[in-house]
Amino acid sequence: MHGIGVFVCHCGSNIAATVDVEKVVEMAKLEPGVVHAEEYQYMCSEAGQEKIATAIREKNLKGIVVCSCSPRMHEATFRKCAEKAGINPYMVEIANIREQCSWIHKDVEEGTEKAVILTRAAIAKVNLNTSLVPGESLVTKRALVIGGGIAGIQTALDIADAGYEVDIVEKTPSIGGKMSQLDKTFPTLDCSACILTPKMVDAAAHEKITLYTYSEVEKVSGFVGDFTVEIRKKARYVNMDKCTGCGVCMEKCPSKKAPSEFNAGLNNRTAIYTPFAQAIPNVPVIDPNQCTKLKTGKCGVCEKFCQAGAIDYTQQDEIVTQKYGAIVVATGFDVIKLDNYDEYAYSQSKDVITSLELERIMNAAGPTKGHLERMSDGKHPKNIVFIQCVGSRCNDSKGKPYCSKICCMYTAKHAMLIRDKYPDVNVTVFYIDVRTPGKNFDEFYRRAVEEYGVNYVKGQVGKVTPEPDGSLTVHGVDLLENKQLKVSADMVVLAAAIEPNPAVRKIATMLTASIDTNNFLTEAHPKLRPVESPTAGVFLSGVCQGPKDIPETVSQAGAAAIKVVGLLAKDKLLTNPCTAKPDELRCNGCSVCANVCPYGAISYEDKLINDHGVRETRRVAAVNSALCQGCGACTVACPSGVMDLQGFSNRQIIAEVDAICR
Amino acid sequence: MSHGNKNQAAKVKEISGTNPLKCMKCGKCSASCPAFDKMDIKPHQFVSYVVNEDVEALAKCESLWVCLSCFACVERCPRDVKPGKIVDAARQIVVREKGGNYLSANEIPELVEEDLPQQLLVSAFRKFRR
Amino acid sequence: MSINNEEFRPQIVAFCCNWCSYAGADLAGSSRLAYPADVKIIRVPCSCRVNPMFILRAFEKGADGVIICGCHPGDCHYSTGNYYARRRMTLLFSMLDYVGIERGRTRVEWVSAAEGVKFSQTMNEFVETIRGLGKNVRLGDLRCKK
Amino acid sequence: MEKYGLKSKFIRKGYRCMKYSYYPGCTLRTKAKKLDDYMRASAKVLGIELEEIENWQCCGGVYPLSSDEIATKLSSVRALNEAKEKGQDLVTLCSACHHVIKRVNDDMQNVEDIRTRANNYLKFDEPYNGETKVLHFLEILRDEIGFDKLKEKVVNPLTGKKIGAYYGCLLLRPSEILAFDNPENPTIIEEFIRALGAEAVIYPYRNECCGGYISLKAKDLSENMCNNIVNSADGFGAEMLVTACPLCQYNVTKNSEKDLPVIYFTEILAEALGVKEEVDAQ
Amino acid sequence: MQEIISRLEQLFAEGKINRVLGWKKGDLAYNPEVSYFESAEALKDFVYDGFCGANLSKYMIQGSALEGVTAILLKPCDTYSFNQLIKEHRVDREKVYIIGIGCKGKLNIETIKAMGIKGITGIKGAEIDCACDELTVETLYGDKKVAYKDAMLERCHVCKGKEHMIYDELLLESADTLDGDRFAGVDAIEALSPEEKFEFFRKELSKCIRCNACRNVCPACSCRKCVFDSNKFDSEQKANVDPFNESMFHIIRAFHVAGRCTDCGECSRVCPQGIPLHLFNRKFIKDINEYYGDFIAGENAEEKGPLTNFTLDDMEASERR
Repeated sequence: MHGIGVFVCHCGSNIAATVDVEKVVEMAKLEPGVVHAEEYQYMCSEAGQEKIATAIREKNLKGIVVCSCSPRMHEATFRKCAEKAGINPYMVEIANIREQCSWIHKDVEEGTEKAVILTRAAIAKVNLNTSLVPGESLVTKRALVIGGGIAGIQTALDIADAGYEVDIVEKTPSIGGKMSQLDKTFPTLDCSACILTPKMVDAAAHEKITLYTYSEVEKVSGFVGDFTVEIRKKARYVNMDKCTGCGVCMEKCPSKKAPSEFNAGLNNRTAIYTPFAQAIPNVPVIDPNQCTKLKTGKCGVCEKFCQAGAIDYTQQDEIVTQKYGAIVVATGFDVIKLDNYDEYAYSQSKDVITSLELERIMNAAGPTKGHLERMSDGKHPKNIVFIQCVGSRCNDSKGKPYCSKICCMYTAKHAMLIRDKYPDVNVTVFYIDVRTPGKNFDEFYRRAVEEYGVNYVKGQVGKVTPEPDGSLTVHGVDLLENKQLKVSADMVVLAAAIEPNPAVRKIATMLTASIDTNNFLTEAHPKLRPVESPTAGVFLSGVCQGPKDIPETVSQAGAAAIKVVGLLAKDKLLTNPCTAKPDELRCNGCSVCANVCPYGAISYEDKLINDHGVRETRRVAAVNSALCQGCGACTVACPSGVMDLQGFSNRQIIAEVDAICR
Repeated sequence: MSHGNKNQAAKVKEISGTNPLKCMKCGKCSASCPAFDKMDIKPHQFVSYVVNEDVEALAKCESLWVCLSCFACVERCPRDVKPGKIVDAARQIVVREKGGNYLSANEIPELVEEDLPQQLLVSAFRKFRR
Repeated sequence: MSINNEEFRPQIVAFCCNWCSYAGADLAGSSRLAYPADVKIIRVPCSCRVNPMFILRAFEKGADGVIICGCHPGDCHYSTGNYYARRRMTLLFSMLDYVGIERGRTRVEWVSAAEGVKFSQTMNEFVETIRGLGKNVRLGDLRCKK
Repeated sequence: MEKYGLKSKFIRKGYRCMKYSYYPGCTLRTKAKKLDDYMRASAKVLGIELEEIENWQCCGGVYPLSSDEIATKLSSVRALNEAKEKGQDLVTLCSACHHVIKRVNDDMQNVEDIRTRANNYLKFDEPYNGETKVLHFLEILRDEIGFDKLKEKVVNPLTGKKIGAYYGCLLLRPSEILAFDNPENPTIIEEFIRALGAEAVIYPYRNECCGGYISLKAKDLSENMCNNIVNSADGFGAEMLVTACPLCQYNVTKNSEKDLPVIYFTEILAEALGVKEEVDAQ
Repeated sequence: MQEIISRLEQLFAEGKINRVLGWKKGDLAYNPEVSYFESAEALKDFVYDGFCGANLSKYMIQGSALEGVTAILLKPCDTYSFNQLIKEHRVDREKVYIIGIGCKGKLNIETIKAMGIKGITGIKGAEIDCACDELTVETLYGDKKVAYKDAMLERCHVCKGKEHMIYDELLLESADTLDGDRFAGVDAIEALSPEEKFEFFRKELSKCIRCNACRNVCPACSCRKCVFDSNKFDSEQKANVDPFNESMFHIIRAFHVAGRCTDCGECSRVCPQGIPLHLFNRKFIKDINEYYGDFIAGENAEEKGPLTNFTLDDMEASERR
């Protein structure tokens, strides 16, 4: 290609200090095809860009090389500049002579030599560049939210309020999530149900929101703007259209032995159930593992009593297929299993409970009707010990390496509520650190200490031993006093770590969204794109991205919503033109490329090929450029080199190799 | 603010195979230690003597000789620091030095009782002597 | 041909994936973590874009060492690219060992965007290894050699 | 059980000719001879064949924690290698021997430095790389025979007896390496007690240390610890304690105020299998 | 042989096949030529003997384009290649009638010649229905006796087995011929020092004249246009201009067929320079088996190949032996 322009940036002294930019210009001029080369202080500045534009117009340049900072920094800038000046934006190559040259070399001669070589490689590459035009894809104006907790509800409400259709898929029978299980919320002590249930009702009533409860995402295909999702609506065995939510079925059901998920297993529920009284939708489901009728064919009590005739034992799972433009993951969290922490006697004593179980005990709708009672004997406890960081901040094989973030605050809340309601109860909190960053958080914790007399002890607990008299001895340490403590307690509450809902791994795989070693979804950028997944069109809301409390979850939910709205507001999306492209004439049709494509972007068609005058129908590969993300896996899999990647073609890379090794 | 012997601290880290910097000072070791009351330097404090390269002070302490190597601290340490291995390494450094034996053979007869199992003597010899 | 290692400046080609390793190299740069200028980086979208032909071509044209850098397994931007790359490079390099090419001349390293230090360390190590091995005389167009 | 490394593939229940190498250890030859005798008599009933390692040397009683200690680990390696050459698993009975040998074996498997140096020192025909599987006699009862099968073999069920298991520390910790049972809430001896027809008393101090060798120089410390153990067991209704460790047996008996009998688990095994009298008569 | 011909005639008569892909007599006693037989009558020229060792699978890429059904004779080892071609959509199963033919080992004339036997005029004992363990080589200098086993192709000594992976019908019995270790050659090279390895391959590969016989015969090397003939990588060249090209060509060729190569050994058989090319392919096979679990290309037509597959905990390149 004739007509290449080379533009060398000083970047102030960032480059010029260790690279002789004039020498680079001089050497660049000697390269074949180069008709123009110049240097300038700041190429990315308006004046610098103007120089490029002028040179393109005046020298009729076909391609340009900018020797500057990393392409990750300003490739887009210079592409735009080139486009404005009238050439295809993909006729731009960057030689990274700052991050990968001037900044790491001290010797000017060495730096200059390398800069010349990098420039030469970029020139060699641009020589083989071709104009590329991004494709377009249509945007389906509908969003999917996976998970119906507070994160999912808030995201859905915000998207719906902006005027777009949203579906919420929730795997349990009701939306509401973990927040519905909480009694009060810190630091204001509002009743959780009082602030959550109106939002649940709003979501259910919103004309733009469709709820798929007791449903799971089964399969996801497609790409940003055009996802196709299969949703499995699990059989409820209750006809949602007929059920009036009267609740008689639940009263009459003789199978009452299933541990109640909502009450954290502290009491039992019936086989036909709604998780809680304010459930939305207020339509029960039959648990097929518990229902006598479904297991043995005998019983049928609920059907007999249902006046609406809503019970249907023959109901089957149903698959709904729906198209979406964007997907929000809001799968939330679970409390970790405490199998690895038997030193705290969780499995040995009923009076050692998790904080979530305490929430249920404290809640008026809970197993004890809100009375503080021991689960073993129903007695009112006099001494309660809280143990912090159970499974959090562990880098052994048993726990989680991260801080679960919410435990310090909810423990302060529990301690305060107990001391407030039952001043006769002594409360001791064993802590490692009390972490209270957040508005009014530290004040809240201090109130627990100062106004409510909660006894905070810095130090961890080694063991909890049940005593013959039914009490518990907590073997702890007071690190500030340097003393071992043996505290007698009637109840021990463990601040168990939280972990992402285990289902998220499967969902992340379906979405090709990346996930970290702790199963938290990875954000596209930890600071600047915290609610987006690296996979285009997939957004993150709530604890699935990292531990957070309710206010943070709600604000992240809103942020995710606005990102979705920003996407759905577009009619069309431009696709990355650096996609794979087969040479049909030479394609063997062997399918090896399709086998390695992570996006299912390659299909095969029988096509009439005119091979130098011979016309025959052949099986050849075809790439869906909207699906192809341009990784290049197929190009290497193809033995005949038929599959090539635009923008990073075989010959371009070979040219770079040659230029470097010359 | 290192005020001690770098080599000894390095030796402790090496032969114990522990990294004292992993410690987050939670105190679970001290809460678990059955010999806590007998110790002058407490299990959660071992790490700081190594970090501050003050193994001399650690070597002089009583804790060396009352640690039972029962491994409760190692088992429960959430940070995989293994305080029990640190104190044993310090004990090794002491007994390897000349005159560092904590138990002399002459003491044995008066300590031995009728039913005392061999295992006890063997173990004590291993722990208290070179 | 006598090799004076003092003056021997190896020619090293590093293929870096755009999303992790190239960004890791940028981070090494912005953290001013030096490594020898002998290393020249070629940006590819993913480690799975690296064709064995590129590697042999580099050796042919006079490279003394070739290193492939990609995202850590599990972190691939394209989710699975580096897994394919891992298999391909393992087999290819094993074959190069088999035909008698010095093992140290080829390397695969996973470097994340946050691992500027690792990038710089890896390159320093690699250059050191290649310097120790001397010029690549076994795999190359001998006409390119001086 | 899987969690503690006991993969079900190792669990081969049922009767067959079970031949093992056996490492008794020093104490079992003298003060704790009964621990050994009862076990041998019971093993015969259960069809377990034990071949004592020739010329075994004392394990040292405590595992040398320092990574640069080699000499003190060699006696264990010799025993392990002998079992390997015979192609047998190595069985131990004393908690201390079990602890030391299992940990040395782990070093031989996983710590290259120790493996190399030990092999350089010992110069076996073929280097020992931790191939032998180390089993406690209780593990054989649980994983090879199975407690359900053991139950069938019981002729004198210990019905009505309330027995507490005392594990101590050596059998359980560090769980990562010993992989014997849940270190904080073990069940193997309880299951054993139940298999013999007695009632297993569960008390929280069963995995606490008895004081070990410390009782030699700091008796009061051991007394404090043993009293905790015995008081807790007594409080939960135990009539006796069983243990696998001669040192535990000694400390808990000698250093506690309460007069709670502490006996070896093999004694109740022999009793239930109907061979105790025969041993006692020897 | 008559049994084969009778069966083929019958198939023609039944209208099940339109042609046969087989062999006709060549100009010498030991070089039968691959040929199509378009009718039952044409079968008078048909031969099938111990020298009919070629793997006919690859012919069916072209054969699939012909009208009607072609009958093809495949030995057990050939069926692996055929399966692999099905997997890669290169042959049309519907258009092939596979006669899985028994095999008692195929002969290599080069091996016989290498015994110092010259002036060969005829060979007795190579007939397919002859159960002889011995060949009688007729030469200008009198008859020579050669044990059948000693004259076999290398691949027969490391035979993959007597079972056909795919067929429409089976004909004739197979014999066990396996008496060698397939990876012994690779092991021997692996045991060398890098210098010795380099010398070995330099010596072997410097013989290469780039006649492309290996490529043309290889059932896995079936690209419409080989990368070495195309401009896709700036790699087109007809001759080896320097030692690098020789290495590059053979390494890349082996890499391109890695995970697809059925180790049929045709490359080594046809090499006019006698380069042991199978040593490249077997190295990949050995590595694949060792690193990613045993895999036999062409065992079936469905399983993913090792290079189009992965596991999350595959070994790293640095862990290679």
